[in-house]
Amino acid sequence: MRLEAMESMYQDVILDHYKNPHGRGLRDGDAEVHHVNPTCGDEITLRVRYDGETVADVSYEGQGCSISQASASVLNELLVGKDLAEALAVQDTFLRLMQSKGQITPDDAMEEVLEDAVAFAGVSKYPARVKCALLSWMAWKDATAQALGDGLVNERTTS
Amino acid sequence: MRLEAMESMYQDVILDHYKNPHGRGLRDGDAEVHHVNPTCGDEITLRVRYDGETVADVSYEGQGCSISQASASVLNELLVGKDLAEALAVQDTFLRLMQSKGQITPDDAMEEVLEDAVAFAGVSKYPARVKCALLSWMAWKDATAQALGDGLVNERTTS
Amino acid sequence: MSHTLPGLLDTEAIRKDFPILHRTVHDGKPLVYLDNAASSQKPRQVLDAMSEYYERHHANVHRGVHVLAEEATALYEGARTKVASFVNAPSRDEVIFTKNASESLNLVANMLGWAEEPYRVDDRTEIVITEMEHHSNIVPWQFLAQRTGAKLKWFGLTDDGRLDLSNLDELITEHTKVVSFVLVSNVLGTHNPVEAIVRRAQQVGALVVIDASQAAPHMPLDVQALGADFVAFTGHKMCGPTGIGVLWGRQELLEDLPPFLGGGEMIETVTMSSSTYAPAPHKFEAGTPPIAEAVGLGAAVDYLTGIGMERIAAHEQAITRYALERLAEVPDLRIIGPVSSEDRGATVSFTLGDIHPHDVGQVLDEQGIAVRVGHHCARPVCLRYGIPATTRASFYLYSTPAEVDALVRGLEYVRGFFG
Amino acid sequence: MSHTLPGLLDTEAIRKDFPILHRTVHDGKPLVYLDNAASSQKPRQVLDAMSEYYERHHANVHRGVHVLAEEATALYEGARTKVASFVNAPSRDEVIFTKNASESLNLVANMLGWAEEPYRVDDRTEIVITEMEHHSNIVPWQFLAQRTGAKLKWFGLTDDGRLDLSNLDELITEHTKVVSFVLVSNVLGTHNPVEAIVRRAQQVGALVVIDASQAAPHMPLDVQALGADFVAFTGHKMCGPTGIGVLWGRQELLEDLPPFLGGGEMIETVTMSSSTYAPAPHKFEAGTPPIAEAVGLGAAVDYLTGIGMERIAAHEQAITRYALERLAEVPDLRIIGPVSSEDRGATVSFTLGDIHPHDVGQVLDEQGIAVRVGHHCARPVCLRYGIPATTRASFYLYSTPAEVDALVRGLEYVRGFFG
Ligand SMILES: Cc1ncc(COP(=O)(O)O)c(C=O)c1O
Ligand SMILES: Cc1ncc(COP(=O)(O)O)c(C=O)c1O
Repeated sequence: MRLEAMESMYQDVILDHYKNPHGRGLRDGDAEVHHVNPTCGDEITLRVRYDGETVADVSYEGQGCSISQASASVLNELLVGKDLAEALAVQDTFLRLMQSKGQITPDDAMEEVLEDAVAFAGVSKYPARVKCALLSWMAWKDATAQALGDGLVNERTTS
Repeated sequence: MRLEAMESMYQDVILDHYKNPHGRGLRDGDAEVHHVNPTCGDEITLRVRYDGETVADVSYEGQGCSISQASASVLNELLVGKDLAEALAVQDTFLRLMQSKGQITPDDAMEEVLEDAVAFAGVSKYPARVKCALLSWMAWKDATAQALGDGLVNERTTS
Repeated sequence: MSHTLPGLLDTEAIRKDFPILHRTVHDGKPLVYLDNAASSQKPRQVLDAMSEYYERHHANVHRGVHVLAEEATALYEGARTKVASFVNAPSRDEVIFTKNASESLNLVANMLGWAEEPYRVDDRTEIVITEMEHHSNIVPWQFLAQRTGAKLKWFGLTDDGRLDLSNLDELITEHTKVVSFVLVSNVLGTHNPVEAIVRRAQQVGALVVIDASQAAPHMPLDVQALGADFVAFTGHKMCGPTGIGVLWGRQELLEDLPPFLGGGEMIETVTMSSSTYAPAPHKFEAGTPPIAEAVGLGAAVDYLTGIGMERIAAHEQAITRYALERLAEVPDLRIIGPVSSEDRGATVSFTLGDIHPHDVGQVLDEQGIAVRVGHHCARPVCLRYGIPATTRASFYLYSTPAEVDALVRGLEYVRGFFG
Repeated sequence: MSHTLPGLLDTEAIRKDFPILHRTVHDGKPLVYLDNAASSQKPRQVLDAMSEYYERHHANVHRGVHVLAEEATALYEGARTKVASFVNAPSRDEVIFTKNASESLNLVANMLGWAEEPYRVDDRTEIVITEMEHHSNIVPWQFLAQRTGAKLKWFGLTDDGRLDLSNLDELITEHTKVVSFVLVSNVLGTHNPVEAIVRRAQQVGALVVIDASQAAPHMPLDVQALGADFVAFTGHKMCGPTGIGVLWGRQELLEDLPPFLGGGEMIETVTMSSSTYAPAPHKFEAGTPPIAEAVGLGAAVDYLTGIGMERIAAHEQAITRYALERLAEVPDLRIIGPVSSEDRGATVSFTLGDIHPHDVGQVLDEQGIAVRVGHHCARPVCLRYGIPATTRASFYLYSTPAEVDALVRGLEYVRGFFG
């Protein structure tokens, strides 16, 4: 059975994160949001905690498919410890990759920014699944704006 | 120019009645109705006067196409002077002819009942015009029911 | 693995009528289309009827004296006659064409909200639905309840996926103005017991609305035998085109109830300050109707009737029984809904261990197998059974036992993939 | 009788795309289709796009993870993008697919009836329309006025078939919540002055709704340049299929205003007791949308754009000018509407002596000439001009000067027939 396209969606990295999620569970935070993917009912409750402008923690709980679960785990791994501007840059790059409809093949620069998250490149070919991959990332940006204020988030956004 | 079907709609009899309508104008009556053909806006106000069970007068006023105008004129000519049962039989025969979708060719018996009204046979092929031809006849039956009561009208109806 | 189940249709012949069933997906895999509860495919006969309509007869209907307008009107109204006889309506004037079943249901809810007594729904009255409704038979009633102050109540579900009628008499009371329920559930497959509900509703003088969206395509439907006041269904699930739905309603109700959408075609006479309305069905069909879509639906009804609704029902019954048997062999697979093929339609929902339905569906798709995953527009059902979503396979007159086998093989592969 | 008017399109080539234009009626007479204001004919490109959709890609949209669902969704949403760019919408999310223009207008009226302040229409507020509206832009506002107690007011018409704006400032006041008017009249052909009305409406903070049903098919439409809040039009008049209409609305309004029809596709999350709604446009698209119809409309938009809306407008301008000239030669013929071709569309209504339009239309039809007769769903216009009905000839991109000649010849024959 030929499963190229799909195997490129279900990368081992994604399956690993799905089976062993990072930072799952709800811990103290400065803001909490609840996002839903209306097309499939996936849900996430996500909290952010900031230490000045440093992402001190991203904790979350929710239900969803391997893609949305793995993406939340990758987000936690990638963003915790980064300062806001860096974290926003990662978020923005991830967003661009996911909206590329399979047209972007991540280059070295992108891999450096996204690390494990480049594994999601294959998902961008499946519009119905892009929303799964983005659920936690949208929730994170929303929670961050609530915790720190829209103004600051906009200022630190590069694009 | 070949106009068979249409010439059979616009029989000379119809055009004559259209140009020289019988009994047009509103006179005293026992009941008055106002009917509208919503598909084209044709309107008729029609009054009936009864002398016992004899149709003493059918008077009317309205606007509409040649078919609806001629049909009211023919109605006046045919029904005034008849007794109710006869008049209802004429109405019923006319209705059957008009709903025949061009499938009935009037025979002698029908011609005897309908007289000038057989000229409308061709109209029955044109669903949009059937309503024009029936406007005054429906109004007459309605007015008669108002003047004499539904009960009597049903009793005298043959079919 | 018997592929000659009793009651099967000649699917080889039938499948020839459906062009899409011959396409392949994902580099040459044959399409196994098991998403019929979401929408059915269309036979060539339906597509040809619509093309022929546009290529030979199109014009706006009613009001026209030219040939095309006469022909288009005859075709459009002819489709109404076909649909009326398909559901055994006493009169063709009881068949209203809408854009889909959702509009049909909203139309009823709105008529009742603006109606005079005795039909008027207001803050002293109650609306009863069920926990297995499609969102299209929930949200319109929520709107009506919010806007009128009426109380919305519902039947719960038993653990084996059936309506819990144990509190029938407490739910449907003297205050109930309308009871609306689905004939066959689009998630559970359950075929609901109409008689008990209708009897109780009639006792208290409530109107009965039946959502037959998942029934009309699959079995003989007789609105008179159902005893309901309104029956809604949708064209695209029954071999017809998108863009058309049906509402059947009892004549005297259609006469008494107020119109919903205003516009061309539905009026008798209009002045700037007020209007009067045409008789039903036109009163409820504002604007240019779905003409080609009605022609297509008429052709679909001819197609289905040509095969025979009894035979289609028997075919699906056989396929469903076989599918339930075969699915029972898949480890960790849990059917959501009745596990026996009695009183159920050809829609089978399930979960597969902890594997999220999205993942199940995606891996099946890669093998050419199209199923639906999610809450299927009936989220309360998922909440009721404590699951986020299901995977749903749904069959139709062209479904084969071999497709059931493909599904089962596909599910084994899914288990391996995420195991 | 010049048949090479400046600005004409290559109708010979264009007519090849429209199968129906080659049929004959009444024993071999070529069809002269002059009923385009009622509905246009469809080019093969549109029919092919819909057939191809059903034969290769059909499935229900959104919510699906299988190939067909992905493809159908991409095609449906792609059509939205095409329509958005056709009317220069700032965002594709501002384009709502409805079943026809009538539903689009009812949708706006209902949103405003259920809205919160500042949009809410209630018994302290006023609605302004005009005397030249199609019933579809009258009756929804009558409903809204009846149901909320708002007052319905309207612009009158001048003797030469234009809006009488002399009392603009008295009609549109601080109490006005919404002003709704037709861009091009379907009876008179009048092209209305948008700017003056929009300026005044904005002064008093009223929303502006434009019925562009007779404009979108015929000229470049730019919703941003119009300055309106909502613009409605319908697919079947612009080379698209029946069963689809469009409502464009400003994003922030679509966000703030409440939904209308409830059901599948328009929700975010549903419980039995309450629901939240998806963002626009989905919030306003309950149930399975007109998928194939959107694909067809997208193809229609491509077709029109391929020819160029500016060029289509110029073609129709030339034909209309020629028709007005030629009709002026017919004795007893009275144009109802502007007699010059300035600020008017390609729709020409007239009366012919005392001959009832029904009779005019019937005798023209027998010669193969299809016109519409009656009040054209705009009865107040007939009342205003003291006539029961009109005969209406309406042109489109495939209309030719020879067809105008045929009409004039046909009218001479009609005069003879009833003379
Ligand atoms: C000006 C105008 N508005 C609205 C409509 C209604 O369009 P539809 O019948 O497609 O809803 C029409 C066409 O009939 C029209 O000409
Ligand atoms: C049970 C049921 N009711 C209503 C609907 C709504 O049908 P539509 O989306 O065509 O309006 C559906 C289908 O989606 C359904 O399955």
